[in-house]
Amino acid sequence: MAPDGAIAAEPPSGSAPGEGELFTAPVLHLDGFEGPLDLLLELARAQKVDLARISILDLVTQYLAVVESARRVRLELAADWLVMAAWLAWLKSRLLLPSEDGPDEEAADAAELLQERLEELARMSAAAAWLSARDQLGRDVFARGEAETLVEIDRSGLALDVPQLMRAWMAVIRRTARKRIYRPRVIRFWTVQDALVRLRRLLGSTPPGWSSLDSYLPEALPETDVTDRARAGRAAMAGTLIAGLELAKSGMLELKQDEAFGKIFLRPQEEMEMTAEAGEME
Amino acid sequence: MTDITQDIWPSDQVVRLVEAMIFSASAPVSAKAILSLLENQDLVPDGVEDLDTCLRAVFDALQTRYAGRGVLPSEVAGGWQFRTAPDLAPLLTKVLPRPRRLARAAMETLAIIAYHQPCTRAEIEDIRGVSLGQNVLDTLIEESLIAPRGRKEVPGRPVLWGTTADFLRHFGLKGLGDLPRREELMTELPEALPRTEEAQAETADLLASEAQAGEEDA
Amino acid sequence: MTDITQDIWPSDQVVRLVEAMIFSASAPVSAKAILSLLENQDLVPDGVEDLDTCLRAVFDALQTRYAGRGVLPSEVAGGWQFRTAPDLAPLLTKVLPRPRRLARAAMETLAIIAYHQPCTRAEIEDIRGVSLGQNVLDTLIEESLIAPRGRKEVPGRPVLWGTTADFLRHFGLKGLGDLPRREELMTELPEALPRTEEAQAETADLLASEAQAGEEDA
Repeated sequence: MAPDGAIAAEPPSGSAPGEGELFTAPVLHLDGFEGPLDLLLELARAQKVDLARISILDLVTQYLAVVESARRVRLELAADWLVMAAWLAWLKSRLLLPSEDGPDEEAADAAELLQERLEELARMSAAAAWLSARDQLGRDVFARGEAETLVEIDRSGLALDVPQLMRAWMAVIRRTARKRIYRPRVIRFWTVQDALVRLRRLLGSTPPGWSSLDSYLPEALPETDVTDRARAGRAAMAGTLIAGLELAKSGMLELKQDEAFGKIFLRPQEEMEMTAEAGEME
Repeated sequence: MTDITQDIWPSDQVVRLVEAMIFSASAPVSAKAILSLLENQDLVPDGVEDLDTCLRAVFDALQTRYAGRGVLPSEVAGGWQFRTAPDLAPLLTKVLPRPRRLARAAMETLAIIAYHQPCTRAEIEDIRGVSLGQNVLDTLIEESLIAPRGRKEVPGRPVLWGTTADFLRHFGLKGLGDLPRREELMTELPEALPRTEEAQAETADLLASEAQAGEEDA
Repeated sequence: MTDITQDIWPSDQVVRLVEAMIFSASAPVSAKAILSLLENQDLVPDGVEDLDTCLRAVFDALQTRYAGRGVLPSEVAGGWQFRTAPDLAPLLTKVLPRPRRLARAAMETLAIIAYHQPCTRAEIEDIRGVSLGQNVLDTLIEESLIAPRGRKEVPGRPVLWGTTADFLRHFGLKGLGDLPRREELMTELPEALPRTEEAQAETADLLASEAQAGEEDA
């Protein structure tokens, strides 16, 4: 034994010191143990017998010795070490000096309880060792690093439901109800301007000779709310006639009507055609 | 391990290691990474010049091992990776239907057609208060939600649109009569809404005609 | 494919398919999922009552195929998973990120939770005879090895802790039933976890002499 009585209980991760070091080390590594119970279990392990047959008295004595030597080197001990020491000192006295009324049942119970706690700690320590010895995922064995995604997303379907349809409808109604301010309905008739543009454009590709004014009416009238087709049709006819008269006045075409209220015909001005042809020939 | 001669390359241990490495990596493993692993472990035969051929042999050995199996080592962008055998992939592939939603404009247009059918494009625009992109109608036609229902006999003879049987199927409706009626929806319009005389008058008209229609149905 | 008789079960195609299914996943694939795949593909023999035995045969076939390879099929947490061969770990950890080892306190706490679950922090401290640093539980929670399992209905309502499916996966356990029974843990005095024989012997020597000293004192 070292003169100063220091002992070195190694912390779990520490390397074992050499002999000389052992006897000169002034520090007691009690914090290498995970608390007083851990030290008690370690002491029990040192007895190298079945935990069930271990001598609690020996264990208590050993613990008290360790704590005493720790105090001799003035190591600061956490309160729980001292609490355990006090309790074990009490236990030891009761075990050593049974009362005159026979065996001290209180001490026997306490010793049994301590034994049970040590056994449970030993079991859990064994379980931890068993777990540690297993191949651990991410340390000893590895799973597939990247899962293969065998999923196909089908975007062909439509997610439709009636509430959606209703919300859309309500949104439209709310919006237009908010926006709608009174204004007279604008009826988009086929205007003289429209007809002029159309007539001028069509004249170039019209075959020589008379053709009906009707054929210069637009195929599709501008979008309109007017449901009275006849009215829109009449307006288009009037517009086209006025445009025709305008162009006839400027000599670009000729108009004729064989009888009152009869069909109206028009043809491009021949002179213009000739000019055009002459132009092409040059 | 350094005395492996070229003729017995790759050793079983090399193939196993590469197999495990490709398996456990979170991305395709590059030839460079494999080579560096093998070199670190001193598993590359001494005096080998042509490392590419060496690696090729490892890959070939791995492919031989997995020939005809459920998974195969394959070369993908950036390296090697295990992949499900092509003939098995379709059996394992889970198809997740992720239905699309209709865009707002399309949904609103569909709602208008549902309530006003048959109606023209111009009428839809008038109700929505904005002009309609051609693609909106195209989408609805492609999905067979709407179809032409003749032409309106006005100048220009615009196409009239109506909903289809597919429309009913998509919305789980037995018939158009299953849709909430317009006046039922109108009651939910917030009172505070600044409605104009005209809008009110129109609503009244609509309700009146709906009521008539309802009576005719009955 | 439904006329596969018991004696040639499992067919090569069955083994390939299951192989591909397990291989493609990064987490264990449940027996139920495998069975449902085989049934969907009409690969389960007609009139088979004992599906567990059927699956066992598939698993055995897979194990035979992969014997000695770099990756191995293993049974964990109620399912099957491919894992790298344990002997390759030292080589692979050079290229794969290796998580830190659990400290002894964490390991013992985990063992206590595994055997006493659900249990409170106070119960763990009571068994270990020492108070528990918060970082111990934090580490276990971060690694998804433990999770809260409600609260104990005592004053203060402390959280009850239990192990997770990840706990089973991490240690390659099929279920909690794979843990040694409590009696088995007591067959002989277990050695403390990280302490070396040498350190233990020293401690024993020291303590023996200390004990003598103590007795002399007494």
